[in-house]
Amino acid sequence: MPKLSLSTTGPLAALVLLIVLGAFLNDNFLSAGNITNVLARSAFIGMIAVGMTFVITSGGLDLSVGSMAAFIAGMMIMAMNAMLPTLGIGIPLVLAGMAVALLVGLLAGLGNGLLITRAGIEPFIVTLGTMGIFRSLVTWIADGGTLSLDFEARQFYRPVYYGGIFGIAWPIIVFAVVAVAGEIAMRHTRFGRYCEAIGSNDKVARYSAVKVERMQLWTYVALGLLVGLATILYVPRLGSASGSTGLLWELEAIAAVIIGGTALKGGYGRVWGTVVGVLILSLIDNILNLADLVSPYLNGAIQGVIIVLAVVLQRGKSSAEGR
Amino acid sequence: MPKLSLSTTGPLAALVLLIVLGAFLNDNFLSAGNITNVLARSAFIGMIAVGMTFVITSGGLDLSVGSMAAFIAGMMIMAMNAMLPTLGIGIPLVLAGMAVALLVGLLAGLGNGLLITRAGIEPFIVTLGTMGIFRSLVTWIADGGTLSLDFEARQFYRPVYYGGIFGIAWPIIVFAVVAVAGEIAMRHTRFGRYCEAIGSNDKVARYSAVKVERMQLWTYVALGLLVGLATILYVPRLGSASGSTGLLWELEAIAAVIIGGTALKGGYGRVWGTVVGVLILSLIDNILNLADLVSPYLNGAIQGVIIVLAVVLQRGKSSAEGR
Amino acid sequence: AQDKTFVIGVSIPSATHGFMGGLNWHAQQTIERLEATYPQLDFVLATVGEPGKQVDDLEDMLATRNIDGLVVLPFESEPLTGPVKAVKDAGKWVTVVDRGLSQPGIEDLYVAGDNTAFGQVAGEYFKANLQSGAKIVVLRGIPTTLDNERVDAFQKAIDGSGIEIVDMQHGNWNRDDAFTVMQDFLSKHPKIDAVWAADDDMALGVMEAIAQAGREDEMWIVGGAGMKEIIKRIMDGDKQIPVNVTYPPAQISAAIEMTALRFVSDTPVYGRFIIGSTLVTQENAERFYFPDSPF
Amino acid sequence: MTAVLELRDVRKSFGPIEILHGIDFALHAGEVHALIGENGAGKSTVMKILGGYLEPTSGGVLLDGKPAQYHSGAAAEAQGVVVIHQEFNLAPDLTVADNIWLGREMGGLFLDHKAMRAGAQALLDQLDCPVSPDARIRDLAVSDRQMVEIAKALGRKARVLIMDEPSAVLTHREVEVLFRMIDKLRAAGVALLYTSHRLEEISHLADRITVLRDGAVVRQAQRGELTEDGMATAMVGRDLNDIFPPRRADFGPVVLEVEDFAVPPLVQGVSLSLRRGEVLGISGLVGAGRTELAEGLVGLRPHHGQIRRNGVPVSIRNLSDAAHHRIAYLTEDRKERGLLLAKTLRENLTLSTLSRFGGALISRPAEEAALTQAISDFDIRAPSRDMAVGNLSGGNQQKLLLAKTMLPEPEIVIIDEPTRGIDIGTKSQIYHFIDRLAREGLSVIVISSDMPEILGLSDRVLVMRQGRVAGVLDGAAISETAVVRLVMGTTETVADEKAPAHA
Ligand SMILES: Nc1ncnc2c1ncn2[C@@H]1O[C@H](COP(=O)(O)OP(=O)(O)OP(=O)(O)O)[C@@H](O)[C@H]1O
Ligand SMILES: Nc1ncnc2c1ncn2[C@@H]1O[C@H](COP(=O)(O)OP(=O)(O)OP(=O)(O)O)[C@@H](O)[C@H]1O
Ligand SMILES: [Mg+2]
Ligand SMILES: [Mg+2]
Repeated sequence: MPKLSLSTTGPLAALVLLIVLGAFLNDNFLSAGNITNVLARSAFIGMIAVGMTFVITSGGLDLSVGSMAAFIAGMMIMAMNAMLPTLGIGIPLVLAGMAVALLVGLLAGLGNGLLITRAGIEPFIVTLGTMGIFRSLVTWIADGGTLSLDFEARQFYRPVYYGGIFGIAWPIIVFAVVAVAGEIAMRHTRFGRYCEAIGSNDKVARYSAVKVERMQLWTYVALGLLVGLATILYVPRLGSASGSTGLLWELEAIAAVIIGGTALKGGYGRVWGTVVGVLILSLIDNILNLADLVSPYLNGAIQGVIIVLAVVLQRGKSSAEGR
Repeated sequence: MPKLSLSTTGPLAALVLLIVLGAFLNDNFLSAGNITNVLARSAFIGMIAVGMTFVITSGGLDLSVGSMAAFIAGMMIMAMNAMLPTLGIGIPLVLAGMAVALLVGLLAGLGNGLLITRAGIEPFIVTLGTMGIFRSLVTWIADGGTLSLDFEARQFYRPVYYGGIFGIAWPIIVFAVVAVAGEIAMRHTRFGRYCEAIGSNDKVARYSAVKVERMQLWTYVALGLLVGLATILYVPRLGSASGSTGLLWELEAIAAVIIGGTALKGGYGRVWGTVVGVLILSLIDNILNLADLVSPYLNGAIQGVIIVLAVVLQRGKSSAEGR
Repeated sequence: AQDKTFVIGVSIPSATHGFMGGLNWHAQQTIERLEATYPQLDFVLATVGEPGKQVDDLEDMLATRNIDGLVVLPFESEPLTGPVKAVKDAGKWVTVVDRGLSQPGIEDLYVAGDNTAFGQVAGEYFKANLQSGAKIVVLRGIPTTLDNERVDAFQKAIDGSGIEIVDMQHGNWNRDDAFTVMQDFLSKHPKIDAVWAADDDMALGVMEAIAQAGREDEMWIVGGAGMKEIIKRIMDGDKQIPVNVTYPPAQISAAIEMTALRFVSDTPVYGRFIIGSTLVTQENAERFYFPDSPF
Repeated sequence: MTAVLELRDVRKSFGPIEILHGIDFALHAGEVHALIGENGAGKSTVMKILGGYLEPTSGGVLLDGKPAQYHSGAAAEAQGVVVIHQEFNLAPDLTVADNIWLGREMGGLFLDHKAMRAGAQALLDQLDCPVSPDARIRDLAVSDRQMVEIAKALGRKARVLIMDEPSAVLTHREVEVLFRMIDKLRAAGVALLYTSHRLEEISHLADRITVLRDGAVVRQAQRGELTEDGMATAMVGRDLNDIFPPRRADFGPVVLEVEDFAVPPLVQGVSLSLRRGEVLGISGLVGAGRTELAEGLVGLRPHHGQIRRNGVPVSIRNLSDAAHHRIAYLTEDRKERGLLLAKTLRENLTLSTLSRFGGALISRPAEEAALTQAISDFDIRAPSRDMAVGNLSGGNQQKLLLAKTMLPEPEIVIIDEPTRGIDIGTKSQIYHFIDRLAREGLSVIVISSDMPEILGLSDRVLVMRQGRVAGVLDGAAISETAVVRLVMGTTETVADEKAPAHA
C-alpha cells in the first residue's frame, strides 16, 4: 500500500521540515523552554482538535468550540469567584471550578448534539448558531469587558498551567494523555469504529445495528467535555475570559484535523494526524515570531502558504485520482 | 411530494415571518427607503452566495471569498489611483477599475480552483490558506491602514452604488440579474446539472463523460468573478479597502446557501433558496437595529437563535429520517 | 421643552477587546443615565464588528429610527466618511468620536483621544528612562491606521536616543496573542530592557509570559489606556509596570453627554475636544482609578 | 412442520402506490425457498419486510408462529434473521474485517483486532475468497464486495438467511462456492430464502418456489414441479420462446482494431478487432482484467497501444474522445459509477448526452420525450417518473443504465455485464435488442460472467486470463468446454465441469 504510506508520512514530513527550518532560523528554537512553550500552547487547540476528529469522522462539524471555550471559561471564573467565600482558597475551590467547566462543556456539547441528532438540523447551521450564542453570552456576562478570576485564587490555581511533574508542564501531560486516549478510542474501541462507519455510510451503519444518532450525540458531548478540559488548563494561564477568548479556535481545530489527514466528508479519522496538524499550526506561529520577516503584515500569507504546502506534501500525486 | 414542498416553503416562511415581525416592530420597516437599504446591502453577500451555491453544490467549499473581496477592492483602488493621471476622471477610469476587479477575481478564483482540482487538495485547506494570503496581502499593501480611492474619482464612481434606474438602486438590479441568471444556470443549463451530478457522486459524473475537474474549476472561477462583481459595487459605497474589509463574509455566504436548502455535502443546489437565505440574514441585522434590545451584547445570540429557528422551520420533522 | 422627543443614534464598534469593552460599558452607562434624566431623549445603540456593517447601521438609523443626532465612533475613517456625511447632509447633528473622518468639516462635534500623543508620551518615557543601547520589544495592535499613528509617534519619540527596537509583532490588543508573542520574544532575545505593550490587555499577557520565564527583574512594561488593574498596580508602586498612558474609553461618555446637551438645552457644544494622553505615575494614579468600570 | 418465518396477507405501499397486495408465504427450517419474479415484482420488498427493514402497511410477520417483535434490521438480526441485500451494504472506507464485524465487534473495552481478522479470514476462506481482511471496501471489485457481503451474513449465525440476488455479480466459480455454503446451511437446519434471475440456479437449489407477479403470489411449487420454462412462463405471464436471438451471418468491415494494448498494471499486450454488425463476447474470471480493458478502451484509464477506428489511428484519452468516435461504455458498477441514486430518472438518462438536449438551455420537453421513449424501449417499470433512481428495483435500474448508454446512438457499445439482475423476460428482450442493434450495423462488445449469455449471444468470444488474451473462439468453435478451458487456462478437457450456469 504505497498510497497509504505516503499520506501517512506526509504530515509527519511537513512537521519535520518545519522543525528543521525552525532550528535553522533560530538557535533557541530547540531549547527546552521554547519546546515547552510551543507544546503547552498547542494543548488547548490540541485537545479540542482531538474531539473534533471524532465529530468530523462521523460526518459532523462543530464551529462553536472557540466560543464554547470562552463561555465555559466565563462560567468557570464566575462560579469560582462566587464559591470563594464559602470554599476559601484551596484545592476544593479549584476542583469545584473544574467540575463546573466540565459540566458546562458537557451541557453545551449535549445541546449541539441534540439539535443536530434529534431536530435533524445541519451541524454547520446548529453550531454557527451556537457559536454566536455562546460568544454573545460571554460578552454580555462580562459586560463587554473581561471576567477575571480573583487574584489570590488565581495564584493558587496558576501551577495547573505553569507547573508540572518531571519538568513536563501539565498541559503537555494532559494533552498527551488525551491524544493517546483519542488514538486508542479511534482505533481500538467500538466508538471509533462506529464513528468511521457512520461517516462512511450512515445507512450501512444503521443497518448494522449501530445506534447512529446516539453515537453522533456522543461525539458532540465528548467534544464539549474536551473543550471543558481545555478551558480548565486555559484559565490558570491568564486568569481571565472575555468576548475575544478562543477567537477562531474552531477554524484552527478543524484545519488541524484536516491537515492531519482526516477526511472532511467523514469516514476516516486519524487522531495522531490531528496531533501532528496541531503541532504544525503552532510551529508556524512560533517560527514566524522567531524569524525576522519582511513585514509582520505578511504573517497570515506565510501561514496560508505553509498550510497549503503541508497538505500538498501529504497528498502528493496520489490524489489526482480523487477519492 | 409533501416532503419537497415543506423544505421548499420553509425558508420562504421564515422570511415572511421576519418581514411581519419587522413591520410590527417599526412603521418605517416597509418604507421604500428601508427596503432599498436592505436589498442593496444584501447584494454583495448575495452575489457571492449565488456563486457559492454552485461551489457547494458540486461538493466544494470556499472560505476565501471575504478576504478575496478585500484583496480585489485593494487592487482595484490601487489600479484606479494609478491610472487616474493618465485616464482622468470619467467613465474610462471606472471601466478600467471594473476590468481590474473582474480580472483579479477571475485570477483569484482560478488560483483556488487549480490548487483544488489539479493539485487535488481539500477545498477547505486551499481556501483557508488563500483566505490568510489575500487578507495579509491587503494589510501589507495598505501598510496596516486603509487604501482609499482618490476623492474626486470616488465622487464620480459613487452613483454605481447609490444611483439606479426607475428608482431601483444598481446593486439591487445587478443582484437580481445575478440571482435570475444563477437560478437559470442551476436549473436549466448543463453547467448546473453537472454541478449537481458531481456533488452527488463524482465517479458517476466522470463515467458519464462529465469533465469533473473542469466543471469544478469553473465553479471557483465563476465565484471569483462574482466576488469581483460584488467588489465593483462595494467600492463606491465605502471608497476604501483595508484588512477588515469583507470580514466573515465567507461564513455569511455559506450560511445563506445552507439556510436556503442547499446541502453542504453537495449534490443539490437551490439558487433562489440562497437568495432567500441572504435576505433572511440581512433582515435579522436590520430588525436588530429596529428594535431596542436588552443589550447589544446579545445581538449575536439572537442572530444565532433566529438562524437555527429558520432552519428548524424549513427542515421540520421530515429530516428526522435523514437524507 | 418636554413636547418633542429627540432620538440620538450611537454607533460604536463591538466589544472585541478590552478598550472597546470599556468604551461599550461607558456608552451604555451614559445612555441609561441620560435616558433616566431626560425623558425627552431616546437613544439607539448599535455595535458592529466590521466597517461595512457600520454603514448598514447608519442607514438603518436614518431610514427607520428617524434619528435627530448621531454619535459615531468610526470603525475605520475612510469607509465611514461618506456615510457619516450622508447623515449630516440629511440635516442631522453629528458627533464623531476617537477616529476622525478623512474629510474635515463634516462633524459638528469631535471628541477624541490623541493617538499621536499616546505613542509620543510612551516614547518619551522610554527615552528618559533607558540608556542608549537599551533593547526593547514592541507589541502592536490590530493592523489599523490608528495603530500605525501610535507606533510612528513612539518611534519618532525615541529617535536618536540609541534605544533599539529589537522586535515588533502584532498582539492584536489581545491577552492570549500578546502572551504567545512575548513568550517567543523571550526565547529569541536574551536581553530585553523594556516592553512597550501599547495596551493594558496586552500588558497583562506580557507580564504572565515574563513571569513564566522568571525574568521579572530584567525589564519593565508600559501598557496603555488605563485599565483599572494596571492603574492599581501603579498606585501600589509595582516596579515592573511603572507608568501607564491614558487613552480613556470614557471619551464616549463625554461625547454622548455633550450631544445630549445640544438637544436638551441651548448650550453651544460645537467644536473639537481632544482628550490628551497623559502619563500615569504612582503620584497621579489615583485620579485615573475607576474600580467599577469593567475595564 | 411449522414455519420459522411467515408473512400473512402482507400489503405494502410507498406513498399512494401499493406494491405488495396481500402476500402469504412461509419459510421452513432446512429448506431453500426461492422467490422469483420479474423486475419490480416486489421480491426485494418482501425480503426487506421479512428482515425487519421495512414495516408492512398491513398484515403480519410471524417468527416461530408468533408476531415478530422486531422493528429494525438490527433487531431482526439479533433474533437470527439475516439479510444479504441486493444493494451493497458495506461502509466503503472501512476494511473487509471491519465491515464483517460491524455492529458486533469482538473484544471487551478494546477491540480484539486479531480475533476479528482471524474470524474474517476464516469466513473468507470458507468462501474461497482471496481478498485480504485488511483491504478497504472501496478498493474492491464488485464481485469481491458481494463475497464480503456473504461473509458478513455468514458471520451473523443466522437461523433464517435471506439472500437477495447474491449471485448476480458473481462468476460461476464463486456461485459454486456459494451453493456449497447454502447446502451446508440447509443441512444445518437454517431456513433460506433465495432469489435470482438465473432460473437454472433456482431449479438446482430450491426446495420450494414462490412466483411473484406485480406484487402478488401467482404460483407456489415444490422442487421438481416447475421446469425453467414453467418458471419463466409463470413469472412473465406469457410463453417465452427463444431466449437468444439467432446468430447473425454477414458482418461489415472492421470498425475497431486494437493492437498491443495495455492498461497498467494488469492488462498487457491485448489485440482485438471488431467488425461492423458483430457481437464480440469477452469472458474470463473475475479479476481477469476485462473491466480494465474496457475502461482503457474508452479513455477512463491511462493506457497505451494502438487503437484504429475504421482503419484510422485514433487517440482516446477520455470519455468525450470515445463519444466523439461513437464508442459508448456501460459500467458494471451501476451504484457507484453508473447512476446518481438520489436523482430522478430523467436526470440520469440524459447526463452523458446533455448537449443534445437544447442549446444553451436544456430543453425539458426533449428530455421528457427521451425518457418516455426509453421507458417504452427498455420496458422500465417505475411507479413514478419523478422518483429517485435509488428507489427503483435493481433490474429497472439496470434497464435505465442501458437506456442511458444507448442514448448517444453509438456505433460501438461495450457492455460490461449487461443483464446483471435482470429478469428472464427482460433479459431476452435485451438480447434481442442487442441483436437488432447489431443487425442495424452496430458493433457490440459484451463482457459477461454469465456463460450462457456469452455462448448464446456472441459471434466471437475472446477469453481473458490474468490481463492477457487467452484465446479467441469463432463461430462453430464456440462451446462451453472451449471457453471454460481458456478461462481456466487448462489444456485437459473440463467437460465434467458442472457449471450451474447451463442454459
Ligand atoms: N422506497 C421506495 N419508494 C418508492 N417505490 C419503491 C421503493 N422501494 C421500492 N419501490 C418500488 O417497489 C417495486 C418493487 O421493488 P422491488 O425492489 O421489491 O422489486 P424486485 O422484485 O426486487 O425487482 P428486481 O428484480 O429488479 O430487484 C418497484 O416498482 C420499486 O420501484
Ligand atoms: N494481478 C492484479 N494486479 C493488480 N490488480 C488486480 C490484479 N488482479 C485483479 N486486480 C484488480 O481487481 C479488480 C478486478 O479487475 P477487473 O474488474 O478488470 O476484472 P474483470 O475481469 O472485469 O472482473 P469482473 O468480473 O469483476 O468484472 C480490478 O480493480 C483490478 O485492479
Ligand atoms: Mg430486487
Ligand atoms: Mg469487470
